[in-house]
Amino acid sequence: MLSWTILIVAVCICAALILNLWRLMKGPTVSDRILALDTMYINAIALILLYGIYVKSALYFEAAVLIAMLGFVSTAALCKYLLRGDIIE
Amino acid sequence: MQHLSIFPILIPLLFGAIMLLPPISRDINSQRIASVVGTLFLLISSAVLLYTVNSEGVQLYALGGWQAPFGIALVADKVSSLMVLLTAFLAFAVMLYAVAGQDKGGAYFHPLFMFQIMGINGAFLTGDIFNLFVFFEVLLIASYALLIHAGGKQKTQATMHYVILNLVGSSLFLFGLGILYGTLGTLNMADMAIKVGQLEGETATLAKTGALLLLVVFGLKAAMLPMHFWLPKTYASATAPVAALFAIMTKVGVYSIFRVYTVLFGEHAGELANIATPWLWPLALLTITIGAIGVFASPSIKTLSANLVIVSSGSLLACAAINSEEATSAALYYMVHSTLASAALFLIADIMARQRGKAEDRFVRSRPFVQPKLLGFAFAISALALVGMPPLSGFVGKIMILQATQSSTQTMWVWPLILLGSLAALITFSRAGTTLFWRHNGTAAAEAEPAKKLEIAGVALLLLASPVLVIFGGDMTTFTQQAASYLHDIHASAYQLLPGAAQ
Amino acid sequence: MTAALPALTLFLVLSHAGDIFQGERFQAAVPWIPAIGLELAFRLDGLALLFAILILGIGLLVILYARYYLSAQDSIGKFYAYLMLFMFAMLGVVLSDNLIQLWFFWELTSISSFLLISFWGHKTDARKGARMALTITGAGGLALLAGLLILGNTVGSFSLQDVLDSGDLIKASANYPIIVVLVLLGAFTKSAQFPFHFWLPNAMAAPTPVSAYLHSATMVKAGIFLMARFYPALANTDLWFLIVSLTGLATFLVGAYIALFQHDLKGLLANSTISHLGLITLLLGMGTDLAAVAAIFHIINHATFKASLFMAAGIIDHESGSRDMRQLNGLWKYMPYTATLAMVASASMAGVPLMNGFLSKEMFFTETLHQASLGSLSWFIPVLATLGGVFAVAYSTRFIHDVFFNGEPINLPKTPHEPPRYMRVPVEILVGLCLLVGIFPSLVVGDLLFAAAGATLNGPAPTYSLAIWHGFNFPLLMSVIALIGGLYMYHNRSHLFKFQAQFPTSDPKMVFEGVIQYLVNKASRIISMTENGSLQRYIFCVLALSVVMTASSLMKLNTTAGQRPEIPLDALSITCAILLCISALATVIWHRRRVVALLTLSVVGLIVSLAFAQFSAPDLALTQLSVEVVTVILLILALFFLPQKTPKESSPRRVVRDLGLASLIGGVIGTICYALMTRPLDTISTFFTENSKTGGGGTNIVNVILVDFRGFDTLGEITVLGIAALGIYKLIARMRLYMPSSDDNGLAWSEDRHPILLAVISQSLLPLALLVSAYIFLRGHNMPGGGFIAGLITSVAIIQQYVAHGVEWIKTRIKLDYQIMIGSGIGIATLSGLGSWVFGHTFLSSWFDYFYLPVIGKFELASAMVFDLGVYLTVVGATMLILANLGQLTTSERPIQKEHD
Amino acid sequence: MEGLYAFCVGLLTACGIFLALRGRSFSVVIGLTLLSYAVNLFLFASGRLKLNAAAVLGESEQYSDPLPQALVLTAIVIGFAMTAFAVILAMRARADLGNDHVDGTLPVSPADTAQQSGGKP
Amino acid sequence: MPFYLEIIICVSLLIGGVFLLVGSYGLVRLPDLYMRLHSPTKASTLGITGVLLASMIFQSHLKGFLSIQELLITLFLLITAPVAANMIAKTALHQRTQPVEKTKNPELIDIVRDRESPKQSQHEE
Amino acid sequence: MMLFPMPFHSVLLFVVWLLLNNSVSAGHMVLAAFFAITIPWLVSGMRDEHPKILKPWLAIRYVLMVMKDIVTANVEVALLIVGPIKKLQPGFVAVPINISSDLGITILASTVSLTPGTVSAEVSKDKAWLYIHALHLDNEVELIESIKQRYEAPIKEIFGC
Ligand code: NA
Ligand code: NA
Repeated sequence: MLSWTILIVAVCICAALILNLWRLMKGPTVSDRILALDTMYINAIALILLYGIYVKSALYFEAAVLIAMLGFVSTAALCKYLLRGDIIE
Repeated sequence: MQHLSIFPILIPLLFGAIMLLPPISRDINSQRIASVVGTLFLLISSAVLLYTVNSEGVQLYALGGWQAPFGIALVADKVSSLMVLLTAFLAFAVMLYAVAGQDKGGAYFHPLFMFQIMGINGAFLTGDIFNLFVFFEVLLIASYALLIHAGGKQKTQATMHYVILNLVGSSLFLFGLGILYGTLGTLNMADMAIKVGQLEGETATLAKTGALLLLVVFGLKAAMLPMHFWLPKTYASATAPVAALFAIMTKVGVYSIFRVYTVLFGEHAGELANIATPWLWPLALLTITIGAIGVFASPSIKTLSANLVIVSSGSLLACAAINSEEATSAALYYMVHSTLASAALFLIADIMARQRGKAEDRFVRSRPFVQPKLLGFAFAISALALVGMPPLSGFVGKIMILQATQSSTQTMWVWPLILLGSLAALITFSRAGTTLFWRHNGTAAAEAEPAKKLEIAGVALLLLASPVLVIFGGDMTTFTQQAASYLHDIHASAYQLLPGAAQ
Repeated sequence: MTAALPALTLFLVLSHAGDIFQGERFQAAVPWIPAIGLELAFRLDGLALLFAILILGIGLLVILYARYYLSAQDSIGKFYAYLMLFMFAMLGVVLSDNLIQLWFFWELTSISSFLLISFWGHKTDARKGARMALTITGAGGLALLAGLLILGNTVGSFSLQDVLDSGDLIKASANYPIIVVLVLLGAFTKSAQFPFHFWLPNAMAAPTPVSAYLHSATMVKAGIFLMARFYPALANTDLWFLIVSLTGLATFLVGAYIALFQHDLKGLLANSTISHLGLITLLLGMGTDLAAVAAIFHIINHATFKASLFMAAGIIDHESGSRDMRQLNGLWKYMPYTATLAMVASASMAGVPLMNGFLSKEMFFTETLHQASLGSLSWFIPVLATLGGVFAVAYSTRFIHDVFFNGEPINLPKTPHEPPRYMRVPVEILVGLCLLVGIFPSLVVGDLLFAAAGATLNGPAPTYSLAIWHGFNFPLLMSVIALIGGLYMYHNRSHLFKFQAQFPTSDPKMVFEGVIQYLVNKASRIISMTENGSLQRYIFCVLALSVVMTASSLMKLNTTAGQRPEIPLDALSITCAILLCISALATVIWHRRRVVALLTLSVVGLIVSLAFAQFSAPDLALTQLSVEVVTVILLILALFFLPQKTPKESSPRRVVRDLGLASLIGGVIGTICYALMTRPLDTISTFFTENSKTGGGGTNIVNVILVDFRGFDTLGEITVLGIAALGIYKLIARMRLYMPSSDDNGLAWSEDRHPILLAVISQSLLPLALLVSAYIFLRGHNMPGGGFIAGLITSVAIIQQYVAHGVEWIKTRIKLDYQIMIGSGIGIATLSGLGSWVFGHTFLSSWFDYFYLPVIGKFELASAMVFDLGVYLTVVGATMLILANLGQLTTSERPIQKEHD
Repeated sequence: MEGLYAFCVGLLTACGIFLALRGRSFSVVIGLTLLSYAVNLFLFASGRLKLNAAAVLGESEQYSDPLPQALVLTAIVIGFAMTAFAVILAMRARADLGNDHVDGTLPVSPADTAQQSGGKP
Repeated sequence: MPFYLEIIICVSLLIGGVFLLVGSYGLVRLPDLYMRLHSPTKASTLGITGVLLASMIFQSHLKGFLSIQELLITLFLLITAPVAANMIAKTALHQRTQPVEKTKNPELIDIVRDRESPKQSQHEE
Repeated sequence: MMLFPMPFHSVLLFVVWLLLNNSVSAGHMVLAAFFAITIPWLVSGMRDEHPKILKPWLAIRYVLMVMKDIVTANVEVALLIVGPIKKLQPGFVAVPINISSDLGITILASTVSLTPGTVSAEVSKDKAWLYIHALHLDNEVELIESIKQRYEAPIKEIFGC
């Protein structure tokens, strides 16, 4: 059962990622693309955790934490760039 | 001294790190003292290393206590310790020059200089191919930073080209390393040399692609045609001590070619024996040609010296292509000679440029020098050495290279090129010298600064090497011959370095 | 003072003369550089003795002469230094007993003569003349080197004696023609043989003592010496005869002809020298022993009369201020004594009986008559020889008549008078010698000539008689024809001058410079075509070369796939691959819209990290992720200062070309990658797996490799990072940037510098992030993580503060010197490695142990952690030094200049 | 899987190289970043791909080759340092030379020449 | 693994998966940026929580002790998601991204962008 | 206070360390305590002054309430997203706020973003207005009221401002 569920969820996440990519490509505004990237980070976290369940390993947890932390920083920096140009002022 | 062979890497590293820390970091004078002391230490330890290697044989240093092929091993053999001593001597002389004032004009000159030396020495000493990559990067990044020392538009642009080309080169390096690891499963060069011989069939073909990629990378560093384009502008735009130090940089590439293509892919490599030769041979000759043309076309001394570096690279690559003990011996001698002579010329060019006002080091009529005799003497010596005229060291190297060609085809190609290259240099130097020293108008510029004592000392040290290399030419060539035969003897240069290697 | 040394040497040399006349030969050798066949080897035989006497004897006279010749402004010390250097080099040439050593000194003569010719370097003529001489003789020297090397290799020894003894071997060798041509090129260029003769007249820009010494007695004779020296080894073949004697004949005639038309005294003498050198060459080419004797004899005679003539010309120039024969007239009245001397020397040059010139010229004529190598055309040689003699008489006559008689001087700068007493002495001695030799030949030079001839022939000299009178014979007739014809020709010179004036005169100097300039221009064009300053082209070359190299060997790969079983595909991987590929392509397509390209690049980075995670490399995933973020931040920073859009500027053709190359390389790399992955591999890695825990004290093998097995790599790596930061600091320190006041759409920037939510949240995140980084740091040895990732996390957390609060805010709150962090980081890492020395282990040997403390329990301490701390500090320091300084660029306050100026 | 992986590496290489051949410093930097991704993946793959085999003792039954991973880690860090330097150098070049062309001089674009030679009506 | 645990894990996983998909679907489907902003901040947050929960239970079972590391990720996301949304909204406003026409109070947009207070501006009118 | 310049963070760090390590062993307790002390001490300089939590229990209740709201919010939004889009009535709303501290405003704004159908878009310069975007705006006044009642009031109470 678990393996089937994992498969289904994996398909869901894959679909989600593809949808994110679509938005990223489509735009139309840069903000849309940033939003898409930000969502992609979240889906990637889910993907990593799911993979951890799949391979029965806890080794991937830190990668998820890092994406959670760093994804935000890069989103914030991109937005700051669009707002102010200079991100460290 | 058990740790002697790592000194040439650790001394500059520690001195570099210390110079970033207070109190030394705050004061240029203490940095200068530290630098001179550091390079002096380096010189002494390199000399002791060479002496030890000469008397006791190869010094293996297993870092972290992990024996090769598992850990990284430093291999101080005659070849590498010679190169290290050369670097140390060059560094010391150039540093003397630099502390007279050229180290100003930007932050961190001294630590960067030290790190640069560390990278060069590391590249010479390491016996591990990935570690070689790391030290390549150390010396490259330090060279980038040193290149922009004292700023200026030309520097920025030349650095831009140099950096990006080398970034591409580094990528190729890693591709090559990946292929070699993926086929050989090891990184220690001695171990690789042994395993290469056992490769066959398609794995060998794959390994060959990797080896050839490395050749491109080393060729890029060594300014092999068609990858030499970066060199003239880069060297000509660099600050004098940096340009002088760079004289050894192309030699690192050449040295790596010798290491990799005589030890790894030399006679003993089975299907992969001598894979570099068919490529090296024409490219080396073309490099000499384009270098000689460049020499002929040079409008200024710095460009001239840069083009001479290309010529010398081409000659060394030709030696690598000949791939014999005599050729390697010739290359080693020539390497020492040309490094020091071209470094000296870069420094002399700088002193000249500073005394000629707007004309700088270009071959145009200008004001006379403040120190015509001193400069004339220095210029003449470096010119003679670089052209390869007696009584200075150039002729010995030249004859050795000529003598190293073995087949008549080789002779037919190498001799005319090398000799015509010398002629081109001779003509250019005579044009340059007569113009620079005798075509004057007006009087010496008031703002022109005479060379300082330390600067003269630095130049003198470098120039002095040339006659010394001739006077003790017998010992020197005996040494290079021994070093070369070591490099070509797989039992010495590979099997002996691996404690557990099956014979 | 200066004269003492040559005098002493001359004395030494002469002290051996007696033995040499007895047929002895002195040789001494010390090994020097065996690798190139060079040894310090000297020989003193008849030929060497003859030349040594010439060099030293005339040298002494020239030293004396120059003392009076040079003016007060000239640095006589420098002059003597150069002269001594030259003398030394010449002696070296003639005394060498080793081929390479001979060449060594040969080149030294070129160099020292360059210095002497260009002694008055402020004059254009001197510079150009010197350059030309150096170029020609230098080129010849290089040819000579090649010839000598082949010669030595053919013989198997670079010892001169061995070479001289192996004449037959050499002549039988296939290399013989090459050797002859190359050696003769050396000789001909040095001796100004046609067609290389033109440098010599232009070398007359030198001070006259130099001309007297170099261009009459010594240097130009070096070429002759070379031919004489190698005579036993190379001569006596048809090839030798053809080249040498025909060149000599041509030179003899050309020189003599041109000499007649010179208006410059020294020009006349120079061309006459060329002619006489041709004569000697012709003799050496003939291949008979007697011809060789004649050649040697003429060397002596020419040296004496020509040196004295040059000195006389110098006196005239010195005392009258001109060397132009159109101005110089009737000097007999002003300097009768000098005139007498010059007249005697000229007579010798013309071959008038009772002078030494006559004797050797008689021998020359005799030899031309006995020459039969040209077959039925052999009669040409004596006829042309006589013609040359005619010209010689004509220009000698001109030298005397046009200068000392022929009316009154015209517009001379000075009133001529006799020179100082001692300036005349050298001339007197030389002229005296001319007469002495001319009248008592065998008494004066008999022994010397005999010894020299013997040495030249490497055997006994032939029998000959040095008598003034040989009876009425053909040579005498030729001499008479020459004398009468010469006088006649001089008398009717105006016709000849008119005839000559029809031809356009071309200054060889200009031609030569023109050729060089043409070559330089050509070279510049080639260089500017190849090094056109286009980075893209340089990159293209590098890549094209690498693709050619790899593809050519990849062709031999029959099957791409290997034996190793492949991992089955799954939907997740395919999805990620799609994401990766589309994003990568989008990055390419949108690279001109930079922000968007940055976003797609981030996706690529993310997927690459995921790939690392999937293929069992958690450490890599973590590192890639954190590096990725810092890189993106850096690129965003850069975007502000760079144009935000790229204009479209590549032509379609270039795009196609680049696409072609890129896909070719991509294909090659992909193929290799696939081929590698599908083949089994036997690696050294099992060692790491087995020793990671027991030897390195950690369970995370990758980390143990990084800090222990291959800690040295890591040390290098953090050094790279540290250096990069320093370099970047240098770059930033003097940067003056453009700051756009609006974005690429022309929209003014938002006024909200520090959005409140971001500011507040960032403050809360910082301690959490630091904690995570501590966590990652501490677990690194056993689990994925380590100092590098921890360092990047810390840096990102601090950067986040910069983004949220700005530089000013941070500055007041945080006092971290990032430079010190880098220094101490590298220092700590190094010291942790040095620590092992104390225990007698090699650098970076690790140490670890497990401890037990109450409450806390069992824990591990390892030197690798200290090393990792160094890594951590360097990473934080470097990253922050880069970003914080970059951030400061735009603040109202410029970065503090830490420059030392 | 290996085929897909190799394809991606090849594609990244091609994309990176194409961008590195463009004339503007930003494109070049982006291209080099892509290229370094490709390099890292390639170097990593030289130890062969393995699933669920992290090189951490006790965490899996088999271990993937840890050595290439360590090499890639070093390469990533070095690549980061180099990219950082290149980025700032690009900025410096813009500041010093007035434009962001890698050659420091703007090429005459085809459009410009067309305008010039096309002439005004 | 006990069946009930497997059920719980599966359910949370499925919830997570579905919400993640819905969140991303909304990103594609919704007509303007301001509306799209809602879907990842919320749906995806819940989705990830579901997966985290499943992971937490699974890992706890695997290790034999309570593994609640994953809470940290939740904490991070809860803290950062609203700020990210806020930043993106600010960016969109700054860049004059127009909402769909039917959006209520469109007159607020300029005020929001300039961070004025609405009454003040009304006074000025 | 000298030991714990940021008491709330110290507690948080202590807990998070144990979370990260999945361990309550003595060794990790010691380490957790160590970091709970040193990290705040390190970063305390890097902070603006923020109000202290006066009512920790209320804070916990608030957190739990928000958690619950988040779940409902997500379900609601999910339904809205998959439902017919044409019926959605998005809109901007200006919510007057009278929390004086930045921290309070941030928490409020975050809560609003995380809860049903609303995203905080902006805070006015004078910090008196929170602008939010609602995915489906039925009743503006009601929404404002619920935000003020449900979230603003407890926040004010927790921080006492
Ligand atoms: Na800034
Ligand atoms: Na006259």
